Amino acid sequence: MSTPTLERPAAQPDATAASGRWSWLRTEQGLTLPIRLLIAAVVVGIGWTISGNATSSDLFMLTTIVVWALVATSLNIMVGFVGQLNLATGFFFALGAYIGVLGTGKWEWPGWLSMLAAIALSAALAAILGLVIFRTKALYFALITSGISLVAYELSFAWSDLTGGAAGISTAGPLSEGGIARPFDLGIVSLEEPEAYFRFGLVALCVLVVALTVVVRRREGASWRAVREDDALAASIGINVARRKRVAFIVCSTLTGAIGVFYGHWAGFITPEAFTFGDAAFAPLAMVVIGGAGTFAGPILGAVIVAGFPELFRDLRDYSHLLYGGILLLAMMLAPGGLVGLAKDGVRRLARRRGQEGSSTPAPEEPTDPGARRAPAGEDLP
Amino acid sequence: MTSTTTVAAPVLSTHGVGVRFQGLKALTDVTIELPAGTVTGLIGPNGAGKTTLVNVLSGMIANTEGEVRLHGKAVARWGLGRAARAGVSRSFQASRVFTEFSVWENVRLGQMNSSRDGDPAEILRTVDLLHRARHLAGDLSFGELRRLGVAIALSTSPEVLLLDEPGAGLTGGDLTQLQTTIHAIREQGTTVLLVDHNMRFLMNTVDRVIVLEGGCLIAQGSPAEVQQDPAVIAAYLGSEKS
Amino acid sequence: MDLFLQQCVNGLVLGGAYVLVALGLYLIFSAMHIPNFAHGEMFALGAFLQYMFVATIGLPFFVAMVCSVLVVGAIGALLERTVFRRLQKISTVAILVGSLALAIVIQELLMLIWGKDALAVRAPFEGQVELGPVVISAYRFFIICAVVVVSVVLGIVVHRTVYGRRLRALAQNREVASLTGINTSLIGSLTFAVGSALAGLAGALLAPTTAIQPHMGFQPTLIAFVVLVVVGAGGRMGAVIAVGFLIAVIETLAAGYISNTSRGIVVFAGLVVFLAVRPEGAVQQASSTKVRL
Amino acid sequence: MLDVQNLTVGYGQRAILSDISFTVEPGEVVAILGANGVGKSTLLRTLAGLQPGLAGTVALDGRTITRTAAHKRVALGLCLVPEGQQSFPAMSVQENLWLGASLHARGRSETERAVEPVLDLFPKLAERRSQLAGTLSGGERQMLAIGRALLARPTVLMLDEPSHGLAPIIVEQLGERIAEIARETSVLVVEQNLAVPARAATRVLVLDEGRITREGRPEEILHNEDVIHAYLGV
Amino acid sequence: ACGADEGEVVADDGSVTIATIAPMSGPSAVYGESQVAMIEHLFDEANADGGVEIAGEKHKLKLKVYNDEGTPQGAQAVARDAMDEGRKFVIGPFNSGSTSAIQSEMAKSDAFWLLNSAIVDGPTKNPNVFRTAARIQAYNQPTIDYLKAHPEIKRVATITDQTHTAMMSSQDQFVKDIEALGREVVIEQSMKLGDTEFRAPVSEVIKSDVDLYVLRVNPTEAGLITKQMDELGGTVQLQWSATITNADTKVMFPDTSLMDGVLRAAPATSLDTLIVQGNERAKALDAELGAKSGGYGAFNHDAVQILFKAFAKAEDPSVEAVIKAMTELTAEDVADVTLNTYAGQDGGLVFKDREVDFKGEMAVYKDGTGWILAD
Ligand SMILES: Nc1ncnc2c1ncn2[C@@H]1O[C@H](COP(=O)(O)OP(=O)(O)OP(=O)(O)O)[C@@H](O)[C@H]1O
Ligand SMILES: Nc1ncnc2c1ncn2[C@@H]1O[C@H](COP(=O)(O)OP(=O)(O)OP(=O)(O)O)[C@@H](O)[C@H]1O
Ligand SMILES: CC(C)C[C@H](N)C(=O)O
Ligand SMILES: [Mg+2]
Ligand SMILES: [Mg+2]
Repeated sequence: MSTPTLERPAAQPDATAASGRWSWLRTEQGLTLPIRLLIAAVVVGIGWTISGNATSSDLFMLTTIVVWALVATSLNIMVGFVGQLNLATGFFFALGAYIGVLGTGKWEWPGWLSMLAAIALSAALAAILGLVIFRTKALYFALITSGISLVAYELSFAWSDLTGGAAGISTAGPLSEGGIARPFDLGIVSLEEPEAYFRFGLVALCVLVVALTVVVRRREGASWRAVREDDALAASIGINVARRKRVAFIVCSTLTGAIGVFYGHWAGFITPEAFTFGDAAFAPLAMVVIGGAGTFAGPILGAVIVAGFPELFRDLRDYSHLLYGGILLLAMMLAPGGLVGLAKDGVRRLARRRGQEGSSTPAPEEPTDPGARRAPAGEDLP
Repeated sequence: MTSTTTVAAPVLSTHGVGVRFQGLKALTDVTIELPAGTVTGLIGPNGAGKTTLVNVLSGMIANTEGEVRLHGKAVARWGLGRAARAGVSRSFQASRVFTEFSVWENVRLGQMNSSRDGDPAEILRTVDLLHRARHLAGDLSFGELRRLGVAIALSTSPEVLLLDEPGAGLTGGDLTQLQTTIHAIREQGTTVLLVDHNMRFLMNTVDRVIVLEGGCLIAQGSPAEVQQDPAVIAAYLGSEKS
Repeated sequence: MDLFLQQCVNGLVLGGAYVLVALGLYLIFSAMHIPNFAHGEMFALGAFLQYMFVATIGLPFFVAMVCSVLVVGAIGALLERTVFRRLQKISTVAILVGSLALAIVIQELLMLIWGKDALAVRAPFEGQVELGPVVISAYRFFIICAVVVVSVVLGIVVHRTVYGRRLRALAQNREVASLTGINTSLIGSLTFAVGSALAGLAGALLAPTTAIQPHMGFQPTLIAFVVLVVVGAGGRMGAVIAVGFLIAVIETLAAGYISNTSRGIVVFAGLVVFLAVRPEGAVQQASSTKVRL
Repeated sequence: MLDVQNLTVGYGQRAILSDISFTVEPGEVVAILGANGVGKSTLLRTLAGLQPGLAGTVALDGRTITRTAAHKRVALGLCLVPEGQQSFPAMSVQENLWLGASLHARGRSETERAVEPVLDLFPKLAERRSQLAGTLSGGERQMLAIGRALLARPTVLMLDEPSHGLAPIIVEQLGERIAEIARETSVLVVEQNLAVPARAATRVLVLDEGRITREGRPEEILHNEDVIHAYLGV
Repeated sequence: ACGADEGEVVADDGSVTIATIAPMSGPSAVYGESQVAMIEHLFDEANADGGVEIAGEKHKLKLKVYNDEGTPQGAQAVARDAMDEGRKFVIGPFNSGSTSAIQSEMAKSDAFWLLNSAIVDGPTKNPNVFRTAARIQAYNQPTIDYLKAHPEIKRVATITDQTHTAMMSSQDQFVKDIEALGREVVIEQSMKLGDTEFRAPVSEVIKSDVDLYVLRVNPTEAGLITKQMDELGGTVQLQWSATITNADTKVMFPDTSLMDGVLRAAPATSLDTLIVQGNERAKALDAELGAKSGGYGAFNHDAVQILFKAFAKAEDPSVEAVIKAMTELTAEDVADVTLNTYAGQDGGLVFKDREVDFKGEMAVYKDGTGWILAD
């Protein structure tokens, strides 16, 4: 056998005893928790300062991005870590938004109560749906979850007694009486000004990402990734595949529902058009994929592109959507691993070039990726 | 080779198991026992139902007749995961590994759900992969992949290990290594079922042999007995017996 | 009763569009594993081209139709070579996202070229056909007949000819297909062209009966995917036709008897329930034994 | 017949095979031996046109085919049975075979006639005629793959580990059959199971570290101590 | 952020910038384009004249267009843009959905908002929001009046676009009003934006012996229903509530004879009916703008003219002064500049609770001529 070359930092066979039980999984992205927390704190700090003197339209765009970054990050659990093409986001996002807006605008609940209600309902529905949707695989899974989102969209029209139908509803109570959007009362804080929404969203995003970085390196996250790679193999080493998928789905959906509540209050007014298949189910998936599924920065970058660019291009009018669609298409064609994947490739290539300059003789022939070329076509639709 | 059966109680057994695929009977009334701490070979012509039997034992597919028993008790709602958690682990005919994890992590993943928390280095050493521990499993060569497949199955510290053609595509040195590994885990008390078409390798490795043909059990016994069995020679071995 | 029959026939009329769009998608999906979300845009393109050839250039309707179908087919082949071949090398998700992005691009281009107003084309002939208590416009009747004929021809081609067998071979294992002497690249483009042309044909045929606008492709694409899923990848062409018509009839009956706005809910909720019960579609794929995890 | 000159192949920047030259003459059965991962499959895939070479030329019957597409090489008579028992899983066994025959046979009856000899060769396949290929056992699929390639009437047939997953008795028959085929067709076979080359090969090449390190008649090579040790083990 | 200084209505160069929020892309972009075309045209006219008079001084006008894409979310984004950039006068948004979505922003802002087409209830509850568009009754009353004059119509069916919130919310009242005349509303249907398949509802109407089918939907859908009615061999009298210009009718109907005899109950939002009536100003505008005047040409024109009048009457160029002037405008003040006639309310004022009183009328399509007033 050829001598091992150390291409990427990998497991430390000898260091296991010393550091805790799951330390072995802290191998791929090697930032330690304190550093991750530090980065999060810096991001929040910068965001805080920026929001202090941003114009309200900039703030609007930033908050839009944060909302979708939150959704995409939650979705990434399913798409990136468990490897399931989940398109049910639209359902839970709409559910949360409607509960939030109805709670404050119609039933006059405090915001935290709406939040709890949305979380409980999302979790319950996700648990029930989770019992059936995982019977399907690949494209069928994508379609059953799409169906769920589409039903939510159609229902928000048809159930107009509750949702206000196409006319929409507002946190301001009945719009025909004038009205200013009501604050989002979370108990500890009450969000009213646009800055407050932005700051709250940003903190939530940082907390979510850091929490996810921790979970993914623990047993639960390791199981998710194992299921993503090969569910039969995962099952054969004793992972309860069905339960892991269901747990991930419940987590992802509940988070999405909660973000929906936040979104509903921030927007102040919602109509079914906010929950079209394209905007609420497909766009988050596009964010995850374009940014880089299974990475932490990916969904956020994706949200910047998918949610941010249309805002930026709005003034181009006729060309705005064309440009946006074109960019999405190119990103998809040119960056197969998402933007984060592209960046990583670049770094790796650079490192390799530097490495080659060092040694005059070519590196020993190292077998790479014999599995990849054997995959028969058509066997593995994700 | 200690081939004489030291009447051990069967860990895993089937009783009148049958599997039917839309009209085609892949297994018919198969009753076998895997005595504790032995290595049993499973041979038979192509399409005899060996993989199907391994699939049934490991819970991957459902048998349409009969029952699978673990420690004498019929298993209920048997499935890959449930079987693995009950101590029945398997390797796959086409090697499967977690390509985006390192070799080391593959073994740790395997250990994640087992009660015993053995040393991954030890397992990797048995399959001669320790020097590759830091590499992504996806970067391994074909032979290494197969060995890693066995290592993953091993890492769950199974009570019963089902190996479906682990030797296919391996060259001589690797086969010797594999044989050593199988014997080592038998010494630790693990029960092994081994499917392979390489007779030289198989007969030297196992304590007992079971022969399937057309989904039916046609012979079982010590390697020597089976190799003399005319039915087996006609159906399977041909002139090449070694 | 009369109304019920009439509604069923209305459903069949709508189903004609679904079937043609779905057949094209089915062909592309089952042969090349491309879930092409820009397929509906080929439908829209067919309608716009028909408008151009008939209203702007002044060609006779059926000549225009041939031209539209050919152009859409050519565009399909071009897209296969430039966009999809590349996306296909990446992953299914890439195809999903990429093709939706492509859909946006095509819609916007259509809008830039033909403007934002809904356009219309005059039907080549007028009048109604009365079948007992049921009335159907002559042109609509013609569409249903055309759809059935096209479907049957296609079914024969795919299941009875060498081309069809090669097509399916390509679908199942591209590499081995080329080792069997099949020109995979050509068949791939050809299939995409035929699939797109079918959608284009649907667009051109239906141009006189609907509002021609850039977004007209979305709904048929969704339904076509529903058809695809219900039928299952192992399903047969005949099933696509049956299911396409069936969905349209269900949708129309829901619109007629529950309420016009319930049609979407009925179809999509039906899809969810159906998939929950038959996770692999109506036609169980024999090649995959159910694995218990 | 098949003439390979200075062939270099690699993935990305990394060369797997460098400067390989050899020829296969009509009626020869050339066996290639080599450890796991030396690039045996890579070599065959390159010859079949599935993998671009970095340098060198490949000629068939004096005609350079270095840049010819894979399907055209098949039409010219160069056929590969790839490793991994590959088939068209959702088609029946007989449809798989018809496809193989479609290069030469026109019409249903002609096709069916063309397929007959293969079904005779592998009676197991005849039994499973209308079963979907995806549901065959590993060995049955391997038979199907070989049968399909034979139907293309190759002048040079390349087999990548044909005995993989086959029962000993079938392997034995396979060796005989290959010897038989070689009367009309040249054969290039990659094997680890020495039984096949021992029975059928007229010449053996040993591949090591990207180059051909030994070449000779099977009795010379296969009785070499090193080779026996490396390939037989146990 | 470009344009006027924060808080100031008149910029340093003496110009006044007016904002308009309209769908410039997306499915309803045609409306946005015609809205902008008309406003630009009128601004150019005024600027050619030295500017528009505000509190005795002439100011050049600039137009800043904000594209809301016709969506609520888009409107929320651009409304904030407009406020950030210090806009004090906003015409629009065009769509009702957009208008509802930014109602909160309107209420909080210190700008003057003029709704030129959106008919939702609510925004004008805020003291800085005025509407020159007709209220929903302008779309419903003509039907009632027509029914009174036509006792032979006994059975009525309606189909309403859910997106037209005002139509939806007035549906119950509308039905009651019809039934008060002793007529029967046999079928009430609804539809969703983007629907193209109406055979099911149309068949139902045909089979139910309906005399009048009221289409409270957008022109595209009304056009499809009209065609599908013909395809199914139905001869039910159709009544549109949507405006479509004579020119657009020709695009939508290769065979305009299908439209012959179709009724339309709506205010005269486009120039067409006025042209048929011989209105010279409408003719002149049509000659200059042509198809660009769109289905809401007359509406957009009148909105801008009323705003100009209020500018002229304002005491100083501030938002408060313009609001005050607007409140005090009388019907007489605007009669000579608007195309349509605005009735005086409460002693001749144009606005009551910031809404105009604007009648609709029943028109009928005559093939070859276009829309004319019905008897
Ligand atoms: N698509 C690929 N990308 C990168 N490296 C590859 C690829 N395919 C094969 N390799 C590498 O090239 C080398 C030769 O592979 P090949 O499959 O030709 O070996 P082989 O001799 O056939 O081995 P085996 O006996 O295991 O089949 C191996 O090191 C393998 O890891
Ligand atoms: N899903 C299925 N549907 C129909 N028949 C099947 C299916 N799976 C397997 N079979 C058939 O069952 C028989 C037994 O298959 P199995 O894979 O168990 O054979 P095997 O003994 O492992 O053979 P090999 O040594 O070739 O791998 C074969 O004839 C095969 O064709
Ligand atoms: C009168 C209306 C049809 C105008 C505008 N489309 C609205 O949404 O209210
Ligand atoms: Mg097997
Ligand atoms: Mg190989």
